[in-house]
This record gives sequence, structure tokens and C-alpha cells, in this order.
Amino acid sequence: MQVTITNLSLAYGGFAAVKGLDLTIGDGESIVLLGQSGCGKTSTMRCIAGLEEPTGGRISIGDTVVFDHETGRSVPSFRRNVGMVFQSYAVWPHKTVVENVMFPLRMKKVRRTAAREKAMEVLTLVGLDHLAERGASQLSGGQMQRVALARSMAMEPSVLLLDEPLSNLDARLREDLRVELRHIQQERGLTSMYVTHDQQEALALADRIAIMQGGRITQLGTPEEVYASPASASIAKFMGVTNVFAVGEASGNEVHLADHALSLRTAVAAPDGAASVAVRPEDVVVRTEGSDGFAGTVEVCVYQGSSVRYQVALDGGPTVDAVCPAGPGALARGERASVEIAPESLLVLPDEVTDTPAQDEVAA
Amino acid sequence: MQVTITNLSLAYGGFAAVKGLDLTIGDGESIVLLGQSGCGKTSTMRCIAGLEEPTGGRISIGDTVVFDHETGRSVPSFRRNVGMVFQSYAVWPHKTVVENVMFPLRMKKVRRTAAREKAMEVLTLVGLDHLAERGASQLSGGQMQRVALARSMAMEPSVLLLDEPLSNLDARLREDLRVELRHIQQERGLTSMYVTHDQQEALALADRIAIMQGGRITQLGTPEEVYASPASASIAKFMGVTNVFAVGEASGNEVHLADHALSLRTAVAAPDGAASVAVRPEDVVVRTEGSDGFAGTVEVCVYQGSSVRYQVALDGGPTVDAVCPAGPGALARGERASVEIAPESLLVLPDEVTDTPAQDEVAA
Amino acid sequence: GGSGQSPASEAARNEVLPMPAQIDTSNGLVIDGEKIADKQLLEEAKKDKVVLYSGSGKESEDLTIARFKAETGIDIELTRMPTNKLSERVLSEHGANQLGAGVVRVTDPLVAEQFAERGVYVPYKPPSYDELKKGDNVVFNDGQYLTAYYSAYAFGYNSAAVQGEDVPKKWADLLDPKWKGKLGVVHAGAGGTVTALAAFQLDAFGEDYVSKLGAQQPRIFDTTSVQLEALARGEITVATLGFNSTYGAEVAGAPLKLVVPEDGISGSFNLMGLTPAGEKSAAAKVFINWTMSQAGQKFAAAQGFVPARPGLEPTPTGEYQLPPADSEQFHLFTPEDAAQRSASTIQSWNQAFHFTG
Amino acid sequence: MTTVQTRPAAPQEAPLPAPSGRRRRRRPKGLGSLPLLFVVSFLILVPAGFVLLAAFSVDIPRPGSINFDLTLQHLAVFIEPGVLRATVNSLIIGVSATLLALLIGGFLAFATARTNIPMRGFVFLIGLMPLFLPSYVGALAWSQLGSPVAGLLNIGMRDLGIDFTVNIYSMFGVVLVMGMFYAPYAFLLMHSSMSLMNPDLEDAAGVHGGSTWQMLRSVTFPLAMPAILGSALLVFTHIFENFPVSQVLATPGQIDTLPTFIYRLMNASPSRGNEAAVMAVVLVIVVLLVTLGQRRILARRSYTTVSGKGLKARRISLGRWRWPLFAIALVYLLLAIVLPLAALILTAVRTSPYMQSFSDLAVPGAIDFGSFGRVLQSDLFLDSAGNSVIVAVVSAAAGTLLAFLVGYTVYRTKAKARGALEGVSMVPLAIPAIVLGMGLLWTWLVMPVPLYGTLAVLMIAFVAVQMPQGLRGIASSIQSTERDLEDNAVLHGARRSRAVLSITVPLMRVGIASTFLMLLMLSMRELTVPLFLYTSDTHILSITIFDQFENGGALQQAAAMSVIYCLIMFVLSYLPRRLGSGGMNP
Ligand SMILES: Nc1ncnc2c1ncn2[C@@H]1O[C@H](COP(=O)(O)OP(=O)(O)OP(=O)(O)O)[C@@H](O)[C@H]1O
Ligand SMILES: Nc1ncnc2c1ncn2[C@@H]1O[C@H](COP(=O)(O)OP(=O)(O)OP(=O)(O)O)[C@@H](O)[C@H]1O
Ligand SMILES: [Mg+2]
Ligand SMILES: [Mg+2]
Repeated sequence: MQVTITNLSLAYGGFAAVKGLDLTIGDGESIVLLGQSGCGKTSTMRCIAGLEEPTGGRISIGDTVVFDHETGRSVPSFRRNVGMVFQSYAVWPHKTVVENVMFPLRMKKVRRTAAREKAMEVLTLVGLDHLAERGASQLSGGQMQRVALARSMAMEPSVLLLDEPLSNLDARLREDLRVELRHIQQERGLTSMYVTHDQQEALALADRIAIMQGGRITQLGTPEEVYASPASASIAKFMGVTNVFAVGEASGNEVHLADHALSLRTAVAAPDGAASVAVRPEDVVVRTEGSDGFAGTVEVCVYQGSSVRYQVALDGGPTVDAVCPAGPGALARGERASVEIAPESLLVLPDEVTDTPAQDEVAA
Repeated sequence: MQVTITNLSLAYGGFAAVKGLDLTIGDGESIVLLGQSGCGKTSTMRCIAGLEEPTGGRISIGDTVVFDHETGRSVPSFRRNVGMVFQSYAVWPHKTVVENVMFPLRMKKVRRTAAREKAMEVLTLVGLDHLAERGASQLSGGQMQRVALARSMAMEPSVLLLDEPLSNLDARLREDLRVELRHIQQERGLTSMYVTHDQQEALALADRIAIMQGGRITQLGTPEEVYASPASASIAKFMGVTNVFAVGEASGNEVHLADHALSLRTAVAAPDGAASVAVRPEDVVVRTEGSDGFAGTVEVCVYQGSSVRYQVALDGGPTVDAVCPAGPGALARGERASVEIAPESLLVLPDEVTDTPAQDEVAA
Repeated sequence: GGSGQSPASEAARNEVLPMPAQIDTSNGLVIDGEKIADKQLLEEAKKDKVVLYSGSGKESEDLTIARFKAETGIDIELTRMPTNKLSERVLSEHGANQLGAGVVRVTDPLVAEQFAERGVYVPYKPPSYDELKKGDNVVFNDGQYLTAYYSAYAFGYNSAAVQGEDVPKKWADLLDPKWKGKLGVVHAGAGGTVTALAAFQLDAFGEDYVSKLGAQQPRIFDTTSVQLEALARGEITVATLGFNSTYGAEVAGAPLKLVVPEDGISGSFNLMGLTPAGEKSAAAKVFINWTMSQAGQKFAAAQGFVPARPGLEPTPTGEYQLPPADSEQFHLFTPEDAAQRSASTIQSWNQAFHFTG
Repeated sequence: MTTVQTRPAAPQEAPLPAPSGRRRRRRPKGLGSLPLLFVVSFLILVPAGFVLLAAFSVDIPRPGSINFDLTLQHLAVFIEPGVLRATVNSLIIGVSATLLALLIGGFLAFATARTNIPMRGFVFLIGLMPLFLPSYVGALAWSQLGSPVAGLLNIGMRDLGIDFTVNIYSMFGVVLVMGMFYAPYAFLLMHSSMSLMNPDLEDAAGVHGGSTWQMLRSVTFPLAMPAILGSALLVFTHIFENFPVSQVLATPGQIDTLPTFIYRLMNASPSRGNEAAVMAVVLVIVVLLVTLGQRRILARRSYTTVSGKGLKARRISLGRWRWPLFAIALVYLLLAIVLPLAALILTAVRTSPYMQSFSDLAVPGAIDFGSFGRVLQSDLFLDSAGNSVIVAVVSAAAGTLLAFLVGYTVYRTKAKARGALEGVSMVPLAIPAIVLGMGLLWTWLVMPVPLYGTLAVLMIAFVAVQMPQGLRGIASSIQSTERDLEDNAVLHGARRSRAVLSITVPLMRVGIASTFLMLLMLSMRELTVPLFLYTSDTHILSITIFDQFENGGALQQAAAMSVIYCLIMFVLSYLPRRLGSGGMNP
């Protein structure tokens, strides 16, 4: 079912948590919502689920308008068939694990035995079948989170909202469940919205990524698009691009940094209003001194398993982050290095995007 | 302060959550506890903090025995000076944000104004100074988690226990706070124990990593050690090594897989009791067909930003995971490929470790 | 505590009965020529106060103590509660040597007997003792306790609902079919006074009368007060009633009228005695003296009781005139009766009224 | 605060080595509970012990004649004719009136705590107000309203020419009045529990397809289960033992109940106190079993709603049901308060209690407000009002404190004594007040402390008698708050006592205020127990009013006094109501 959100606003008392948000999620599409803590992700989801009364805007699911501020129409949440995994789990402490999971099925008038069977299946999927009869409050954090997930999965809703559903799980479990979720979502053609802070998760699950900042969507696109060309410096920063520098002056293919006596070459001419340049740490090449590029000193060197993260202070310039493959030629702290940045990897960006992305980008 | 845990056991009703756990955390050391969901991490921390009564064992902090099952001694929590960030936040809903953070300071008899100032400082650190007067319930999930973190940071305890303190924060904030935490920990020489499911976080924060499985510690070592030589196949799996295969027969430097007609060459002779071979996805090299190595078909290909994750089904063999740098020569789904695994990257491991790591490994 | 300036004190001074003509305190206390206390006793009593525990009706006790105060100038303090609770308290306090009361008044002869046995009552002879001894059932155990006065029990009606010809005059009138379903009775097990009534009815009119009364389908109550209230509102129109409390309600404005049937009224005891604490209290002694004096007895009569002291001039109760204690019309349920017949009486009554409990 | 040592969830069946005697002695754990158990047992078990002794001894064991000649003959009371029918009637009344009270109380509690019903403060007051009317006054007022012949309602309908007769002297009437006047217990207990609800849990039911009704049924009410079961237990036993309502409404309708039966036993001459005690002992056993059962049911699950992940106060929007539901509350107000009070006021001002038609009131002189003035000028009234307020405030405060300590020990610690503590605290519930009053009398007479005859003894007795109400009130809120919140304060350097004071108590504010309010009102109303303990120096209002009603003749005065009494209770309830309103916000 397609979910269309138009100009949605929500305020808590005087505080505006969502401000004129527009978003369309295509039928069967999986959107990942990425955004800073407190930017309004949970609030948006709660509006879609019908748990908050928005202060403005319109939401429709499929062909039904479920909320319209204009007409005052508001469909109660239990009629929306929207599943949600709560950030706070909201597992019912007075029920057992399996009772928790059976609830949505029972609400759909599934017979007790059938519901139980189905619930056990889902529990097996999340690895909790052995705890089915345990009281739901007698679980570890991660187990509770899985109960919450299982409950929503058992429901088979037409729209599924997942608010950091895997945040308290270990990497392996998370990966398994992520794959499982994607599988179910694609198989059933489930329209879903997913909040996560894990980029891996975002990239693996998203058909499109929506970047949310200060209560509205500021960029919307496929993972590759968002990753490759963030719409603003702040989005770039958010996407893990740690090297973002303010631009002082730009002339043709050359930009001068504002705070440092350093200029960089870009592949394309810097557009008007360009305010920052950014480069991904993976695109920064660090070699032992003497090679081409800017000279500097390694200040931090962190081993990260398959890669090494450096911070190199360029002579008379900024400190640059770099991620290089781990290998025999690694540099130690204090060593001199030379840093190279390819012009094509340099992104020239405005500081912020003020208008929401054009809605014609939206997939049907 | 050094924390020594000897033969700790804890049972909930009939269920044993911790089973004879031994661990020593050196003075000023930061230990990261890694383990599956439900393996007993939170329980262990609660025992150290004095919130659960263990059913056996002994815990001492510095020179004081804070719990001893033999003698029945048990120092109440508030005398242990152990700080803890709860997995469930445990933010006090009836207090404002700043009152939450001021609480431990007020308990140390810090004057109101001084406590307030200090609390505001910590709140600034976690980026919540602007919400200081907000009721602690009127926050987003991530904001609440930061209140919990700030509260424990303000306390300046001698031992700090952190139970997934950053799980609900976005990647950037998480990175900032991770750095900040490490900074404070090292500067103050804080003994700390950290639970996380984020490997990056584990590697960045840990002096040593403790792997916990089924209620006991099964491996203890520096991040490099644990990453480079996991003690068992299950630990390897847990550390993100997805390619683990059961071994059928081993002869010299050659191991035959149990379930597939495939043999692999190893750098060292397989030891007795070897049950599995493992290879990290990063160590699997995938090339277009025709090169050396095993032939196979690309089944899955996931773009992961700076890298690409493949699943290649080897002809007549298992499916192998591989992570390769993203680049122009990427393979698409369905293409034929050839997979190469260097003998030195092959780990030959027992299935499980049954005995805890030798205690002489422990740093002072 | 005490009743202070309660409305009772006004009523006690004038409305119920005019104050005695002469109260002379020049040499002890002499009222209308009868000596109540000598000089020394009076002096001591004025410094003291009476502590009275009573099981009879609150309103009549309020009136009595207000009158006592007015006539003697001695302070008095009342603790009132239903007889069975009173008995429990008195026995317990006495057993623990903490009995505060100087005088204890009860409505149940069996309870009084028990008090006497346990030593709650100590012998005391008021100045009128010799007069009192002339009557039957006035002095018990040589003065260990006395009958203060008798409560009369008859019937009455709601004067707003019943008028003229309809007014019942004799007990037999209660069997008139027009009262079917409109009668009220308190069940015979509810206390000494109602057991006495049942015994009187059985004795005077036979079992047949009682079963016919039962067949009238009267409304059965557990307590007199609830019944009185129902009668005042017209919920029931005729009821068997305690004389004193009903008269009180009538004076207070309730549309009630009492009947003093010629074929007899039932009487029960109001007993009092001095306690060990009262032995040391001059005020308590004066109270007993006064109660048994002509003045005290007259006041009781004016309230709707039958005086115990023999040989007094009849005193009307408002428009009514109760028979004296020694008349044929007055049927007493004596302590011996109570001891021997209570159980069987209640049983027959219960059968007649199809009442369980 | 005693030094209660807290440990979460007990690993009792854990494979422990058998603890040696020496080890146990060194453990500080649970020591704090011993003095507490001692205090509670002293307050409750000594009087109850007397009752037990009375049940099985030949003579009534009052001071001065305590002996141990035991006998079982009093058990014969159970085969007395009529007991069975009275018991069955009592059960029918008890069960249906309890259901009614839970329904009313639950509805009002939910409406005020969780919805946007109009004028919530006022609706809260509606739920509370019947507490201001002692049940015997309420019953009398209702007998004036609904008696078939002279009831005001029936007169009114006759005036209007409606051919319908309300008969309150019926099973229906008894159930209605009992249900209405006991609903406030259920209301207060459930209100505090529901205002601790975590809306996320309810929301989860909504998004998972549960309609509002299903949400209430499977989340909201089950989570309030400790409060519901607790109040059901309280309400049921109270109704089961209630004498005045039975006496005023059931007896005239020829409906026998167990309380009237016990009353007759006590009132028989000679008094059959032993047999009444036997019945009390049986009731105690039943109540203890029920308490145990309740504990079992509740122990298996968790009812924590206040957690450290925030608590977003959210009210359910009633939509177009707002006003209809408000109207239902008004109907209750009308039936439980307005009509009875109006009847009382009418009685107080009417010069003649007899009335055929409302037009009678228009006659000159038919109405006189003098009775109010007379009451207010009476020393007795003023003295007893003063005493009542002092006794009620002190005993409610002490009772709340004690209940909190017991509730905390029982539900938050692993103290060995906690089962005993809860059991002992529930005992007074089971013993009919009239019998317990005797036990208390004996106790405080034999105690070698000069308390008998002072206000203090009334306070102590009230604390003992109201222990069950206090405990149930506190317990349900304790069970709603997550212990992690308090533990966290301890971790951050607070002593346990400090953590309780700054975290647990504020979180339970609503529950504590409700408990205090309930005890305050109960102490103002308590009648039977003080009847054994008051003296002329320690007159209290409930007794003064009861005396007035007993007088028969003083009905006008009694009614005026009751109206003023209600007003005093209303004023007195202001402070706890202030504390108890509002949500969880700082
Ligand atoms: N109150 C309880 N009663 C019974 N079992 C419990 C209780 N609390 C936790 N457990 C069980 O104890 C085990 C350990 O729990 P713990 O909370 O320590 O896990 P954890 O390692 O912190 O897991 P996670 O990463 O999911 O938070 C779990 O299997 C859990 O089911
Ligand atoms: N009840 C409330 N009253 C006032 N403000 C609130 C309330 N709940 C949330 N907020 C504010 O609204 C904003 C958006 O909250 P929301 O929960 O939607 O954030 P979020 O994007 O989900 O953040 P997180 O990633 O931390 O969960 C936050 O700044 C928060 O402080
Ligand atoms: Mg959120
Ligand atoms: Mg945990």
C-alpha cells in the first residue's frame, strides 16, 4: 500500500517536532529514515500509526485518507493495519512471550491454536522459541526487543514501521534478522519504514533512504545516490563524511578553504552558493612521506579490523580523516605521511538544504 | 580500581544466567564485553553494581571485597561507588533532565549551584544542554539515552559500567561520544566495563575484549588478538567471520570440509580436535572468472558504500561471503567468478571453548 | 464532653417538667423538702463529677443529666452505647481495673445480675432506701443495684396517616385486616424490652394472638430507631413501640401518637448501681440519691418512664398517663422471667412471625 | 525509614549450599523487616489473638477472667437454622455489589486518569464523594428516598402521576446502595494504578489491531490487575460484613444476611460473643486464603508500567463519547450523592418527617433551617468534630506510613518475613469490626501503658483496623513502578532510604495520596470499633451522629449533623486530593 504524507506537522505542547513533512512511500517499498537523535523520526512514525494527533497535514494509506487536518478525519490506529516496532519495545509485561506475539493474531480472529502455531514460527525466526512461556518481563534487553519485533512480524500488516528494531542485538543476530526482514518485506511486498542509526543496516534494507533533519525530509534517494552525492554538507557529515571544510573562495576548478591556507582541485566547476567541500575518509589516500599530495603528520591511528583509520594533520592545513585498508605498510602515530585526494572524490556542497526534495523523484 | 570477579554465579529462579564467571579488570582498564543477546552481560554488570544477589562467587573492587558468598558479606550498592548506564535507561520520569543529572552530585553533597553547573557541563557534552529544563519523559529515545549517560558521567564513579549506552544514537553522535568516553576514561584512569554490539565501538573503546558465551567468559584479549585469532568457531562467527565450515578430515596442511567435496590448504598443520575452518570475508578475494581459485556464481551482491559484499556459491561447494573494495571491476548478480583464499588467512578452530581463559593472561 | 448548652438543657429546665419549687442548698441539698445530700457530701460532690455509663436512650439520658445538673449543680459526664457493647466494655474495664464509671445503668436484668456477680456493682443505700424497699423488684441484693425506673412498651401510630375512628385502642385492634402490611415490629430477639413485650403478649393474649399478629405480615426491624423513623415517615402506620423514645420523637415534632392500652402494657427494667470507683465519688452517690428521690422519679415519669419508687403521686407524661408500677395494667418481665423464659419466648415469636435468626 | 535491605528478584530455588546458621546471622538482609513485623503483629495479632481465644474458649476471655478452658462447641453456630440462607444471601449481595462497585469505580478511574472526559477534576470528585457519606447514613438516606410507601422518589412520582414504585427494600436495592457506596474504594485504588499507566503499552495494542475495547480488556485492565484484585478483595469483604446497610435496607425487605445474623448473636442476651468470634475466625481463614490466591495470581506476572524509558502522559480521546460518558458519571453523582444529600437536607429542614406530597412543603412553617444552627452551636458536636479530625489525620498519616513500609518490604525486598507480613496485615479485613472492636478493647485494657481512654488508643486502633486498605492501596502502585528506577538512584550514591524518598515516593505520589485520602475518610467514618474504645472525653463525630440516629426522635438533628459531617469530610479531603491529581511530570 502506498503511504502518502503531505505537509505533516506535529507539535508537543509548544514544541514543533515535525514541520511540514512530505513523503511518499511506494507500494512495497522500503524506506529507511535516517536522522539525528531527536529530529522527529519516532514522531513521524507515531503519526502514521495514528498514535499522535498531527497539528496539520494529511496522511493516506493506500486509497484511504487516514488523517486529514482539514476535514478533521482521523482513522483510529487499530483500523489502519499499520504494524510498529516501538523504540521502547512496549512489550506487555503481564503476558508471556508467546502471548505477546499471539496478540495481533487473536485480534484478527485467528483461532487460538492456529495463532499459537504461527506465533511459535515467528519466535523461532527471531530465536526465542525456547523462551515462549517465559514472562515477557523476565527477559534480557535484546530478547525483549526481539519479542517486539516478532509481534509486529506476526501481524502481517500492510504497512510496517520499525523504530530501531535491532539496536540492542548483537551483530550476527542483527545481520540474520536484517536479511530476514528484507526477505519478508520483499516477498510480501510490504510497505515499510525503518529507522536505524546503523549505516550498514540502512544500506542493506533501503530501497530509498530519506534523510530527516529538524522535522522535515531533506534528501530522498537510493542508498547509492545519497551516499555518492549528499545534498548538503550537513547530510554529508551525517553520512559519515568526516572531512568537511568550509569554502572561502572558489574559482573555476579550484576551491580555497576558508580556515586554512589550502586549495583543492575539483572535478567540476564549483556551483554558486557552494559553501563546503567534503571528502569521504575512504577516498583519502595516505602514503609514507615523499609521495605526491599534501604533507602531514599522523596524529591518530586506530586499528579497525580490516582497515585502519588515520587522522593526519596536514602541514598548515586541517586535520584529515582517512580509512585505509589494513596491511603491511601501515603508518604509526607521529610518522610523517603524504595525503592525496582525487579531484573526482571531492564533493562541493551547500551547507544546508532548505527545501524538501522534489516530489517527482518519488517512485510510484 | 581493580575489579576482581571470581567464580560468579547468578540464577533467576531456576534459570542460571551467569555460571562461574572469572574476570579481572585492571585498574584504569576498559573492558568491552561482547556476547550474544541473552548471554548474561547485563546480569554480570548488575552483580558488580550490587543490584543482584549472586548465588555464588566473590567480587572485589580495589581492596574491598564487596561480595562474598562464603562469608555472606555484601556491600550495599550506594557504598560501592560504581556507576552504571542501564540498558533500559532508568531515567527518572518525574524529574527534569538537569535534575536527573544533578542527582548523583547532590548525593555527594555538592552544593546545588555547583551541581547544576557541573550537570550543565555534562549535558553540553552529550548535546542536551538546550533541553535541560524539559521533563525527562518528554524526550526522544536517543535523548533519554544521553540523559542516562550524562547522569553516570556526572557521578565520576571509580568503576563505570556501561550497558549499550549508545545503541540508540546516530552514527555521528555515537562516534563523538565514543571518543569522549574513551577520553574521560583514560584521563581519569576510570576502570570501566562496556557492553556493546557494535564492533567498531568495541574495537575503539577496548583495552581488552571479553567474549561472553552462555554465562561465562570464553576469550579475553586485546582487540587485535581476539580479532586475529578467535578461540573457537563460535567466537569467530560472532566476530563477523561468516565463512565457517565444518572440517571432515585433516591431513597435514590440507583440510577437507565435512559437508562439501572441497579441500583447503592451511598455513600451519591442523591441530588435533580441529573442527572448523574459518575465513574472514575480507580475506576472500573475488575476481572475474578465469583467474586462479575456486569457480562459482555470484548469488548476492550488496553495495555497502566503500565496499561490496558478495555471496558466491562455489561449484559443488559451500556459499562463501566476501567483502571487496567497491570499485569499477564489481561483479553483478549471476556472473561467474573465481574465489581465492590465501592459506595464511585460514583459521583452524575447535567448535567451542569450554574452559575459561587462563587468568595469568590478565593485566594488572 | 457533656451536654453543655445543648438544646436538652432548655427542655430539661422547663418544657418536660417545671423545675422543683424549692431547692435548698443551705445545709446539704434539699429538694422540695426531701434531703438528697448532706452538707459534706454536697461539698465533695461539687468538686467531683459523675461519670455515667448508660445503655438507655441517648436523648432521655441527655435530658436527665441536664436536669440533674440544673437541680444539683453537679457536673456529669455520659458515655452511652447499646447495652451489649456497654456490658462488654464495663466487664472488660472492670477486669482490667480501669473502670472509669461511677454509675452504670443498663436495661437488661441479666446484665445487671452479671455485673453484681463480678463485683461491678457495690452495695449502696441512698437516703430513700427504706421507701424503695417497699416495692417489688426495686432493690436487688440488699442495695447492690436498684431499679431506676421502668420502660414502658406499647404501641403507637402515625397521627398524620391514622385519625378518628381508625385509631387503635386495644391490642386486639392490631389484628384488624386494614393494618395488614402496615404494621411494624422489632423482632423479639433484638433486646430485653422486645422480649418482654413478646412474653407479655403470649401471657396476656396467648399464642394465638401472636400468630395472628404474625399473619398481618408486619415489617420486622432490627432496631427501634429505624422502626421509629419508618413510622414517622409513614412507611408503616402502626407499630409496637417503646414509650419513652416515641414520646421524645413526638415532642421533637414527629407526627406520632402513643396509645396506653387498657388491656395492659409491657414493662422492662432500667437498672443502675454504684461501682467501686463510684464508692469513692461523692458525685456518683448524689446522682443515685437524686435519681431515686421524688424529684428524680417525677422527672423520669414526665419523660415517659414508669417510676420505680413506690407511693408517688402520678405524674403525667404530656397528654398521657402511664399506670403506676404496681397496677394490674403494667406487666413486668422480671429478672427471673428473663433468665428462664427468654429463649423459649423468642423461639415462639420467631415461629409465629416466620422469622429466622 | 527502617533500614530495609533490598534485593531484586529472589533466586530462591537456586542451587544454594545449605546456609549455615552462622552465615545467616551475619546477613544484614531482612533485619529491618523484623521490627516491622513485630509492630504490625503487635497491632493486629494481639487483638486477633483475643478473638481466636474467644472463639474456642468456654467463657469470653476478657481482662480479669482470661482462662484457657477450650471448647469446640461454639462451632455449632454454623448449623443454626438460617445461617445457610443468610450466608447465601450475603454471598449474592457481596458478589453482585462488588461487581457493581468495580464497574463504577473502574469506569470513573479510567475516565479521570486516562481520558479527556470533560471536567476531569470534577469527575474525580464524583468518584470520591460517596466516601464522605458513611454507609449507614447513605442507607438511611436511601431508605427515605426509595421506601415503597413513603419514599421521596415514590412520593415525587405519585405527584407527577407516574405509576411506578421504587422499592429499595429489595435485593436490588441493597446491591445498588452497597455497590454505589463502596465504589470509591475501587475508584481510588484503580485511579492511582491507572495514572501510572505507560501509554506505549496501550498504543502497542492499538497498532497491533486491538480496538479500544480490546486494548482495555487485554492491556489496560490486566495491568491494573493488582489494583483491581486488591479493591475487589476489600470491597467484597466490606460488603460481606456490612451491617448498617443490611439492617436498614435488607431487614425490612425480610432479607437475612450474615452481618445481621452476627449482630443478633452479639445482641442476644446473654451476648453470644464466642459464637460471633467463631464466625470471625472462619472469615479470617477465608480472607487469608483469598489473599494467598491473589498473591499467587499476581506473582507469576509483572505489572510494571512506569519504566525508565519515559512515560508519555497521553489521554485517550473519547471523541463523540465524551459527553455521554460524562452524563453517566453525573447519573452516579445523582444517585450516590445528590439524592441522598437532598433527602438528608430535606429531613433536616422539614419540621414534620411525614409527607404525602411535595406540595406539603409549601405550607408555611413546614421548613425550618434552625437545626443546622443548633448543631453548629452544640459543644458536643464541636468537640467531637475536633477530636475526629485530629484522630483521622494522625491515624491516616501513621497508617499510610506503616502501609508503605509494609508494602515496600513485601513487594520490594527479599525479607524472609514478607509473606507473614502481608498475611498479618490482611487479617483485620476478615474480622468483622464488631468482633475486632472487642479484641482491641481487651488488648488496650491489659496493656500496661496508660493509653486507654485517650485519643491515642483510637488512633492506634484505626491504624490496626485499616491496615488492609492501606496495604492494598500502596501495593498496587509499588507493583506499577519499575525497581530499576530506584536501584539506579542507589547506584548513583543515594542510600536506600534516600532513593526511596526521592524516587519511589514521588513516582508513587498519586497512590500514596489516594491511600492517605482513603484512610482519612475511613477514619472519619469508622463507627463500630471506636464504640468500644471511646469515652466521654474522646467523643468522635461518627459516634455522635450514630447516637443521634439511634435516638429516633432526633432525626432532624441527625440529618443536619450528617450534612455538616459530609462538608467537613469534603474540606478535609482537599489536601490529599491536590497531591493526588496531576500526572507524572516534574
Ligand atoms: N527476571 C528474570 N527472570 C528469569 N530470567 C531472566 C530474568 N532476567 C534475565 N533473564 C535471563 O537471563 C539471561 C541473561 O540475561 P541478561 O539480561 O544478562 O542478558 P544480556 O547478555 O544482557 O542480553 P542482551 O544483550 O539481550 O541485553 C537471559 O537469557 C534472560 O532470558
Ligand atoms: N512528549 C514530548 N513533549 C515535548 N517534546 C517531545 C516529546 N516527545 C518528543 N519530544 C521532542 O520531539 C523531538 C522529536 O522526537 P522524536 O522522538 O520523534 O525523535 P527521534 O527522531 O525519534 O529521535 P531518536 O533517534 O533519539 O529516537 C525531540 O526533540 C524531542 O525532544
Ligand atoms: Mg526515536
Ligand atoms: Mg543486556
